[in-house]
This record gives sequence, C-alpha cells and structure tokens, in this order.
Amino acid sequence: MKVADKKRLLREMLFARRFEERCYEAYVERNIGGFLHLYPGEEACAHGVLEAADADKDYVITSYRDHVHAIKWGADPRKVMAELYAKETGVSKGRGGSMHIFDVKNRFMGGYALVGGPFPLAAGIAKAIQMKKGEEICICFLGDAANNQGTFHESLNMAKLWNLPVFYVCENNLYGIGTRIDRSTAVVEQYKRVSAYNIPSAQEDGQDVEKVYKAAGKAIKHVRSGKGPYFLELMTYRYRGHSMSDSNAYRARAEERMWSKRDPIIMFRDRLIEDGHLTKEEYTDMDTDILDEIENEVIAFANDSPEPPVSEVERYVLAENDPWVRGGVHK
Amino acid sequence: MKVADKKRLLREMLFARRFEERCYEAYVERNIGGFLHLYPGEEACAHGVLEAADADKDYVITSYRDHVHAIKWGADPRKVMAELYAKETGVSKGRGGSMHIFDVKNRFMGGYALVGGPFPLAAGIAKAIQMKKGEEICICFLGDAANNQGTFHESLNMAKLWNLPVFYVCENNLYGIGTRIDRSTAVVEQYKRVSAYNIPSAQEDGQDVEKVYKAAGKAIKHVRSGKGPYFLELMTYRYRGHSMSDSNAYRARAEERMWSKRDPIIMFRDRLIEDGHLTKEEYTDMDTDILDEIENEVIAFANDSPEPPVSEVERYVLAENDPWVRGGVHK
Amino acid sequence: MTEIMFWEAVLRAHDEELANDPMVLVMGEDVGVVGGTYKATLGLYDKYGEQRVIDTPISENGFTGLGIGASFLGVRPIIEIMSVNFAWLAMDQMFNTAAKVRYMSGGQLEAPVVVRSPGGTAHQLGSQHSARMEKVFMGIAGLRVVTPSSPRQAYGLLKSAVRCNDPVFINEHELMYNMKGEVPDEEYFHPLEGSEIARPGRDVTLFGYNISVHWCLQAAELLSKHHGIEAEVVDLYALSPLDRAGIRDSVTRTHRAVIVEEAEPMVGVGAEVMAIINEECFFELDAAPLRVSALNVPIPYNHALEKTALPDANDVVEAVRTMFGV
Amino acid sequence: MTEIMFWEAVLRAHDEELANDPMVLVMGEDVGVVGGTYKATLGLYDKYGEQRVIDTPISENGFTGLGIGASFLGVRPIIEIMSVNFAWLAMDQMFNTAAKVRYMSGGQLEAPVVVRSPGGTAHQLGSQHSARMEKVFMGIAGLRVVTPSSPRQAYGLLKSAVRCNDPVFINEHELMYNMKGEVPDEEYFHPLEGSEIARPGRDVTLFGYNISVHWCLQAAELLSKHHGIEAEVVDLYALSPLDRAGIRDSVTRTHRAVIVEEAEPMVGVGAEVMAIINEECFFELDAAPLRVSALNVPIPYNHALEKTALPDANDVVEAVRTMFGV
Ligand SMILES: Cc1ncc(C[n+]2csc(CCOP(=O)(O)OP(=O)(O)O)c2C)c(N)n1
Ligand SMILES: Cc1ncc(C[n+]2csc(CCOP(=O)(O)OP(=O)(O)O)c2C)c(N)n1
Ligand SMILES: [Mg+2]
Ligand SMILES: [Mg+2]
Repeated sequence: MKVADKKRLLREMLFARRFEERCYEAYVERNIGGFLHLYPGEEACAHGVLEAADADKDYVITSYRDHVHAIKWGADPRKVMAELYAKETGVSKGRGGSMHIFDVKNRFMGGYALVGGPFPLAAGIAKAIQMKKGEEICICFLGDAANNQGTFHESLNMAKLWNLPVFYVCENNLYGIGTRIDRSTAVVEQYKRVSAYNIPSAQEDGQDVEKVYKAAGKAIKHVRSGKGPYFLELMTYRYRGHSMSDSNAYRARAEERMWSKRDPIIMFRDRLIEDGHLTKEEYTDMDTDILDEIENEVIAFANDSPEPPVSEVERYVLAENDPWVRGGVHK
Repeated sequence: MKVADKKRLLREMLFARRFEERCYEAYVERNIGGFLHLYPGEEACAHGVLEAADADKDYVITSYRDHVHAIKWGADPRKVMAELYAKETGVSKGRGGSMHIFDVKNRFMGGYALVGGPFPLAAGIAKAIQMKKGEEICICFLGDAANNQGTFHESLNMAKLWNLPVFYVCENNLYGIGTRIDRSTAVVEQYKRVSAYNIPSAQEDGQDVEKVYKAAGKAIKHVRSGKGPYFLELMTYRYRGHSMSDSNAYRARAEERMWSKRDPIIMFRDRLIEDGHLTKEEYTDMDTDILDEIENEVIAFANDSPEPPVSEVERYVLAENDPWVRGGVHK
Repeated sequence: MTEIMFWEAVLRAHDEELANDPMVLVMGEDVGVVGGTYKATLGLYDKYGEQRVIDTPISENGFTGLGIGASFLGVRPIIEIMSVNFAWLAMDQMFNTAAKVRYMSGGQLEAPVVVRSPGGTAHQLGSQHSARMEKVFMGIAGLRVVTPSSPRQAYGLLKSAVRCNDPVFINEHELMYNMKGEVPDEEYFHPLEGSEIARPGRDVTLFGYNISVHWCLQAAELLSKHHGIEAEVVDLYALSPLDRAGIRDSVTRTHRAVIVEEAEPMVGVGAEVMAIINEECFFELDAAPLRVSALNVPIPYNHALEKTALPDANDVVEAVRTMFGV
Repeated sequence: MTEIMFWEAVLRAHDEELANDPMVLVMGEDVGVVGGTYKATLGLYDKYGEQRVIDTPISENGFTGLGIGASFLGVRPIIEIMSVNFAWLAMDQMFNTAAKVRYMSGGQLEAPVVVRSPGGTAHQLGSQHSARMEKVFMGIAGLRVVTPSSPRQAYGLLKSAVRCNDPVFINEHELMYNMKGEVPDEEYFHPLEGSEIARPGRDVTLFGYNISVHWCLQAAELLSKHHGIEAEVVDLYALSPLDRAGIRDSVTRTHRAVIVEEAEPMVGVGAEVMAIINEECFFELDAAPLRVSALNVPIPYNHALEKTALPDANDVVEAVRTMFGV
C-alpha cells in the first residue's frame, strides 16, 4: 500500500470511529431511534477487506451493523446519518433506519436484520454476476454467531457447488449478543467449519488493517479469477454492547481491557508514526478535522433535512404502475 | 454375532424385502394410497445398525422411508401394513400412512415427511434422555440429500455442543429423488462434513450387514458412554424409484446393475452358506415361509381390519379434556 | 386456441419466458434433469442448460434466498417449491426479504422473483403433505399472490409474474396438473389483479379460487338443475391484492354470497372475503354470507376421513340450500 | 394481589414452573447468562443451571425442533423466540411437526411445547423487526394461540400453557413488558380458551387482544365521555380456538362490533371475528361491523410514518363515530 493510501485509510477508520461515537450521542439525544448497532473496535475488518476490493465493481452486503461498511463502500456519510435521523434524504429515504442502510448505486446491497439472511442473498448476487459473465464479486460480511444459522450451511454448499464469485467475511467478535462463541458453537474456529464445503479459508488478525488487507487481497484474487467462493475469518472485538440496549454485563472487564490494547486505529496510527509517515500533530489535526466534518456537515445535514411526507406511507410496497399487473402492454 | 442371530437377521432382512415388494403390489392394486417410498436394496443399513442397538432402550426416528426401520424396531408388521391400508388397526390408526409410521410404545418415534425434519427432533429426544439421566440413545436415520438442509447444520452443532446421546446414521444411496449427490453437494463424502461440528464419524459399506453392525456397535458404544454424538455414513443404493411415482429415468442402467451385484441379502446369504451355517433349501424354505406369513397374516390382517370411523375425523387435533385448558384443576 | 394440460401450460410459459430473456432462470428440487415433479419444466434443462435450469440441493430457505439475491441484479428467477408444505422453510426469505426489500430500501431495490408451488390437498398424502397455505402468503404486504384455476390462467399468470417487478407467489394445485383447458395460441399475459366471472348468475354469488372454482361451477349446475337457483361464480385468481370492486359488484347484483375454500376456515380467504363484503356492501346482503371450508384438522391419510375433512361441490350445494331454505 | 410488571409476571411463571417440575426447561437466544432480552428469564440460569436454562445458538428452526423432540418424552420446554419476526425460520417445526404429530401418529405422540415470543411493533424497529404474526399461528390446526393483555394474563397463561399437553404459542408484545398490573399472590392458572369482558357496555362491542385491548379501553372512555356511547370491550386473549360463544353473546347484546388489531387487515383476526359474527349472529347486527387495522405496508423506520401505519385509540374512536354517524 502506498503511504498516501495508508494515511487515507487511517483517516477513514478514524472517521468511522467518530461517526459511530456520534451516533451513540445522537441516540442518547433521541435523534436516532430503533435498534442501533455500533462498530467501534472492528474498523480494521471492513476497511481492510474493502480496501482490497474494487470499489467500481464489487457488491457488498452485510448485517444490521452496517453504517461503516456502507460509508467505506461509497455511501455519503451525510445520507447515512440522515437515514438514522429518519429523514427523506437518508440513503433509504428514512424507511430503513440503522439496520437497513442501502446504497444501491454504489452496489452496497443493504444491511439486513435477520441473522443469517444475507448468506443466500450474497450467493444470489454472485449467481447474477456469473450469469452476466461479469468480473465483479460479491462480498458478504457477517458475524460469528450467524454461522450457526441453517442458511450458512445451505448457502456455502451452493456457492461452492456452482462456483459462485462470493467472498464471505466472518467478523468474529467472539459474541452473538451476550452469548460467547464457545457457548453456542461446537467448533469455535470458524474458518475450519467451511471444510465441510471444500471452500478455501483463512483466519486473520482483524485488528491489523494491513494484515486484513493482505488476506482479503489474496481471497479476492481467488474469487475474481473464477475459482469460486472464499471464506475469511477475522478475529476482532466490539467495544460497546451489542446494541444500545445491551449493557455488556456478560463480558469480563479484563477481556475488554486486553482487546482495547489492540485498538485497530491506535495500532495503525502508531505504526505510521513509527515508520515516519505521520506525526502526532497530523493525527490530531486529522481528528479535529473529522470531528468538525461530522458536526458541521454530517449532523447538520441530517438535522436540517425534511422527514418523508406522511402521505407517502403506502409507497414502495409494490412497484408503481407496473404494466404487467394489468396483463402487459399488449392488452 | 452368534450363528442363530445371523440366521435371524437374514430372515428379518428377507422379510423386509418381501414386505416392501408386497407393498408395491398393494399400491398397484390400489390398496395403498398416497406416497410410498420403498427400501429394497438398503436392508443392511437399518438391520445392521438396529441389531447393534438396544431394543429395550433406544429410540429411533427416521424419514418417510420408514416401514422397515419400524418393523425392525418392534412394530407388528401386520399393523404397519394395516396403516398402509389406512385402517384403524394401523400403527398410526390409519391417520399417518406410509410416511408416518409411529410405534411409540416400542420407542419408534416416527417417520417424517419433511426432509431434514428429524435432525433436531432426534437431538431433542437425546436431550430428554440426558435430562432423565438415562442410558438410552436416540438413533436418527436420514438420507444423503437431507444433509443439505439447514436443520442438519443447526442440529449437529447443538448435539455436539450439549454432548447429546444421538447417533446420526446417513443412508447414502447417492440420490435425493432424481438428483445425484455430486449435483447437490459440494463435499460428497458425508462423513467428512461433520468435522465442522467436531463429531466423530465413519463411512462404511452399507451393503454388508456385518460391517454395518460392527461400525454401528462402535458408534453406539461411543454415544452410550456419554461422549456425545456420532455420525455414520453407510454407502447403499435403492433399487426402485424414489417413490411409486418415480420412473428412475435419471439413473444409468449400468450403475443399477453394478449395485444389484452387491445385494445385501444375497451377499449375506451366500456368506452364511459358504460358512456352512445355512443350506440353499433352508433359505428357500425361509422365503416361502415369509411369503406365506406376509400373505396370510400381514395382508389378511390389513384387509380384514376396519377403517377409522368417519365420526372421529376431529379427534387427535388437540388433547382431550385437558384440564389446563380451563385453567387447571384448582379452579 | 388449443386444448392442453395444466402442466403443459405452465411448461409453455416457462419455455417462452426463458427464450424471451436470458436473465430468466428456473430453480428448484428436481426441476432440471428430471424435469419437475409435475413436469412443469420438462425438457428445459436440455434446452437452456444447467446455468439457467438449476437442480438445487434440498435447502428451501437457501435457494429461495439465493433467487431473491439474484433478482436484485435483474435476474428473473422462477423458483419451484416442490410442495407448498416445504415453503414453511422458505418463509423467512420470502417475507423478511422479498416482501420488504423495496420498502425498507426506500425503493432502491426490488425482488422480482416468482415462487410457484403446488398447494392444496391431493390424494392421501397425509398431514405433512396436504397444507393449503395461500392464506399465509396473502397476509403479508409486499408480495403478490395469484392462483390459477385453468391452464389458460396458469400460462398467462406465470408469464405476467415473470415480467412484473414485484415478488409473486403462484399457488398451483397437485390435483390440477392433468386438467385440460384451452390456451390461446398467441402469447398471452393474464392480469395479476382482478377476478373473473366464471359463470354469470343472479341469485347468489359463489366465490372460489383455484380448485374450488370447479366445485362452485359444479354446484352451480346442480343448483340450477334441481332448485332453479342461478348462481354466479366469481373466480378470485388474484388473492393479493383481492378484487374488492369485483366482490362488491357481484354481491350487489346477487345479494347473497358463499365463499368456498379448500383450506381450514380460520383466518382464511373466506373470512377475508366476508370482511370485504361487510365493509363494501353490508346492506346489500339478503342473507348472512357463508363460507364452505375444510374442517380445522391436519389432513388424515385415510381416504374417507380425508374426504370428510375437505369440502366439495355437494357441500357448496348444501350451503346454498341452507341459505335459501330449500 | 401485588402490582408487578409484565416481564416480572412472565419471569414468575417461568420460575414457578421450573421449580414445580424438573422436566420443565427454558431455551432460546440469550435466555441464560443474559436473562432474556426482555428479562423474562432473569436469574433463572443461576438458579436452575445450564441444563435447564439453555442459551441456544442462532438456529431457530433447529432449537425449536429440538424442544419439540424433547417434549415427545415428557420434557416441557418453554422456547423463547427473541422476536416474532425470527419465528418465520421456525415455522417448519412448529407447524409441520408440533401441530401435526398428535394427529398423524393417531394420538400416540404429543408435543407439549410452549413457544413464546414478543410480537407487535415497538418503536422504529423497521420492517424486519415489526411483524405481527398472530394471524399466521392462528390459521393452523393443532396449535393453541394465546396473547396476554396484562401481567395477570401473562403469568396465568404461561403457567397453563406449560401444563397443557398441546403445543401453545404465546404472543407477547415488546412494548408491554414494562406495563404494570395486579397479579394474584397465590398460584393462578388462566384458561387457554375463552375471552374476558374488560369493560361492560351496551352500545357497541370493541374486540381487542394483547395491546389493542388497551386502545379499546382508551377509546371506550373517550366515547363515553364525549359521545355518551357505552362500549363493551371484549379481550380475546385466546386467538385459537377463538371464543365463538363469547363473541356472539356480546354482539347479541350490543348489536354492533368493531374489531381492533395491530396487524394488517388481510386474513387477520378482524376478518375472522367478522366471519364468526356473520355466521353466529348476522341478524343481530344493526350496523356493518368494522375492523380497525394497520395499513397494509411493511413497517417504516420513520416515526411519523410508523405511527401512520399503525392504528391507535383515536382510530377506534373514529370508527365508532362513523358507525354511529356522530
Ligand atoms: C434470525 C434472527 N435471530 C436472532 C436475531 C437476534 N440477534 C440479532 S444480532 C444477534 C447476534 C448476532 O451475532 P453475530 O452474528 O456474531 O454478529 P455481531 O452482532 O456480533 O456482529 C442476534 C441473536 C436476529 N436478528 N435474527
Ligand atoms: C423439506 C422438504 N423438501 C423437499 C421434499 C421432497 N423430497 C422428498 S424425499 C426427497 C429426497 C431426499 O433424499 P435423501 O435425503 O437422500 O433420502 P432418500 O429418499 O434417498 O432415502 C425430496 C427432495 C420434502 N419431502 N421435504
Ligand atoms: Mg459476533
Ligand atoms: Mg438419498
């Protein structure tokens, strides 16, 4: 990675962190409603993987923990925040909310709230790519606990069977809400489970964005070359509770402390400083700049945007004026 | 195995074969309705496995292809046939039919028509055994294609996680209806798939009843000793179509011929003859005797039995006179 | 017009749509090499190849979700669920994804999948293979539900469903695949909304759909012959959205209504049509509307019990006689 | 009588039933260490141990089926589905197995499981977390469906459900767990069938269940105060089987009916109750019965849209005013 890219990546990760922290505040201020699942601690996963993908081609799909992936994949942070503020200017026009960020023009195919739901959808997107003989791939991010859902099994089998260009990324943060992975899963090392589908796989440190980038690059090369699916397990940790309503009481403070020592942003920053690519001041300026942007552009935009018109509550249920509903244009 | 037991087992297998062939005729005669899935060719699987189990203790559950398993597990063949004839004297009182043979007093927990349905049910039966601190185990027979259902994944994970006394037997006859296993399954060797749950497993020749018996014995010892689940894959073949409505057009005749050369009954019979435990005449007498029993006892019983009274069509929907429906006995 | 069988009509629609658009594909258990349990895809595997006519593993939620995902990119999957009973396994993807994705994405995504499946009770298939589930599909916003009563409708509804940008569930019937009927020789697209008057009449409206249309028609003949009652038969081939105007118009003419459904009555088509009548034209009614439904039981294997559990033309006649006191 | 919160009532029922019978167990996602998303199982993991208070993997169909299998041998599982939206994944085992096994085994087996789940729409949870699915559960024979409107019912219904030999689905509501109400100090078993008159009245019957009972009660107060209309409120805590006699008796007294449901109208509780009224006491009606329901849309995240999509007490008042022309 070029130095400029590294610095940009660091900025993106820091932006993601600040964005999520600001969401937390906005939720407390009651500007955001519903369920809110935040990403701090896991930034190296989305950023490392997506940095290695092709932003002009590839498709991304994920769970409810989706803001950061969407933004990294091109969604305007202002529109993501506007979505959380339930505004008409939101990426999903205020209809989706935090768990349903969609930005289809950038091929961000959405966040889904049913655990395990995106596994088959991702394989389907890959099937469409295959039919169109495209060079794109589909990248599917899901958590560790999602792998216990039947759709995991069904989808990975089909993905391999039909040689689909889909890259499954498992963000293993060791918990599904309050249940630790070894209490829900017989084989805790997720990358080993996919041998049941003969899908190549690897496990990587999810806190080190450069390692993630490298591992993802290898995986993407494999998938893009037509060799079928790949599965990458990234070991990571979320700092906050599962969602805003979760107190985190089930986790040992010692465990939390241990992980906070391997903060993906701090680690990356320190490495850049050590390598002489960044100064402390530059970093502080970057941070100030980000905080400023979030407050004065992102939040301001969300705040100032209008809500969807109540008269439109019945829009988007079915297609509008679809001629085939009346038996087509021939009639 | 003692010689007497071997001869009994051979008779049981031959009985199973003749029973199923007679079902075929009865279906053509229109005495049996609905879907009918027959077992010829696979007899060594059910017989080898269940011979190694404890008939006074263990629980058995299976798919729609269930007559032979039920009979081997103690169900009266007359009542099984009466069930197929839709009679009140049938094991399931004529309500279930071929796909739903139940004989609960013998711990035959039923045949189920949804592919993959019994996986979690078997784990649940094992959970109940565990709670009662019993020495029993639950044996679950299902086909190869069933392993692609999400319930397989979900159930095997829980079975291992909670160390449940369940023994999964995969009757791998290479097809799910008309779809050959390699066209539906990325990893065709089923016993390898369960490494994803860290469940011990083995593959065995499903045409050789003694080999099956031995492999099952080992598995059952493992499960009964409290070490958790086991998975056994038996390689076998069905002679007939998937069900009566299936023409078998999708299979190569050469493949069928090859498998018919390894007929489980003929192989076992020849071995017994070779070893001097059986004469050809004894075998012929055995067969005559079986055909006689099936015609004069089994079919006769089914024929002569009454149908369920139509007035009872609404029985068995809910429990009868359950006091808790009215708020319990305290009221 | 040529007379063909119901399955041939479904097959023809598949074939034409596969030929028309390279993005159309067919998937399901045994739809390829075998050609479908009810021959609805016979020969298409050889004609269009395994990329477009796909034998799936037994993974109903998985392959339905896969089809939905593909539809996001403009693929037009026709998914066959071998029997509607197995659709319980795929409800998650059908309702949580296909029916909601347009709404929750603010109109950015749509899921133009067709899911077709034989519903209804055939002969002695037992409790786990005899569900009638159209009511479940009807109850959820964002999904269209249609159910053909004839080869013509089967052909024309599938063709429109493939082209329509909404997810469509097509409820067929195991007992109807060998039914014969006329289908236009030229290409024909049946509307996905509305209803058809299958037999005009003035004394009472019999509402049916799918197989029960035929019971209604039989009953109407019997009523005419034996009791001089001229029943109108309305074919509700579109179950969601239901044709409120069509229902109202017919009842406003006949002032009496009997709704005939193969399913158990609880929260079913009968109840919904009755509610619509109450809402649309209550004071037009000269008698309490009735529904003719199955008993509220799992379907028994025994034939006599099964027959007792299910309604038929005679039950319709009896209901109308009760209504008229004749 | 002590006033406790709804979740405390559910917790107390769990606790007592676990203490009463060693074969009772509780299972679901995060019911153990965490104590349940809505605290319905708080502290039970420590008290009864991990063999009986079981944190499951995210495998809804799997663990529901596992509970059903255990129930075959006399275990009494109380299964929590964290949100009813996820129940789509478990429908296969609930309907294909639990609801049918007694029938298809000719009475040999039964599946005395309790499945409880918060249904209903909370605040801004979006399309995939706002389903109201009671109507789906009601439509299938072999399953009992109850839905408490108060802590007392929540406590007493769960206790009866655990003891009853049928599979029972309990539809709770995310917004009601912190609702307070009186619960008897002594052990109390609520009947699983029937209905309760929550407020007597003579002019019109408002039928509600679960959260909509409260809208009905509010509306009744407003109607009494502002329009002199005395509404009777009938609480249909048992959705399957429904209390036909109770419905008939009330309408026979008031001659008018409004059914209030949080769900979309299509094939819902409103339609079914209307059908029952038509069947039981059509000629007692002085006005067309009405239903007050949600709009037929997936639930939007935006709060104003969400509120518009859902009914409330004012909508009930408006419906009654329309009915009375006042
Ligand atoms: C089908 C389904 N079951 C349960 C839930 C509730 N739920 C939401 S997130 C979650 C945990 C998921 O954990 P994991 O997959 O590891 O992702 P993480 O949240 O840790 O990123 C659960 C149980 C759900 N949303 N959908
Ligand atoms: C959930 C479900 N999906 C599909 C079917 C239709 N079906 C019945 S048997 C079968 C094939 C099963 O094959 P396998 O598990 O290998 O068992 P076998 O019949 O070969 O013994 C299929 C697809 C079903 N009954 N249930
Ligand atoms: Mg996790
Ligand atoms: Mg097989």
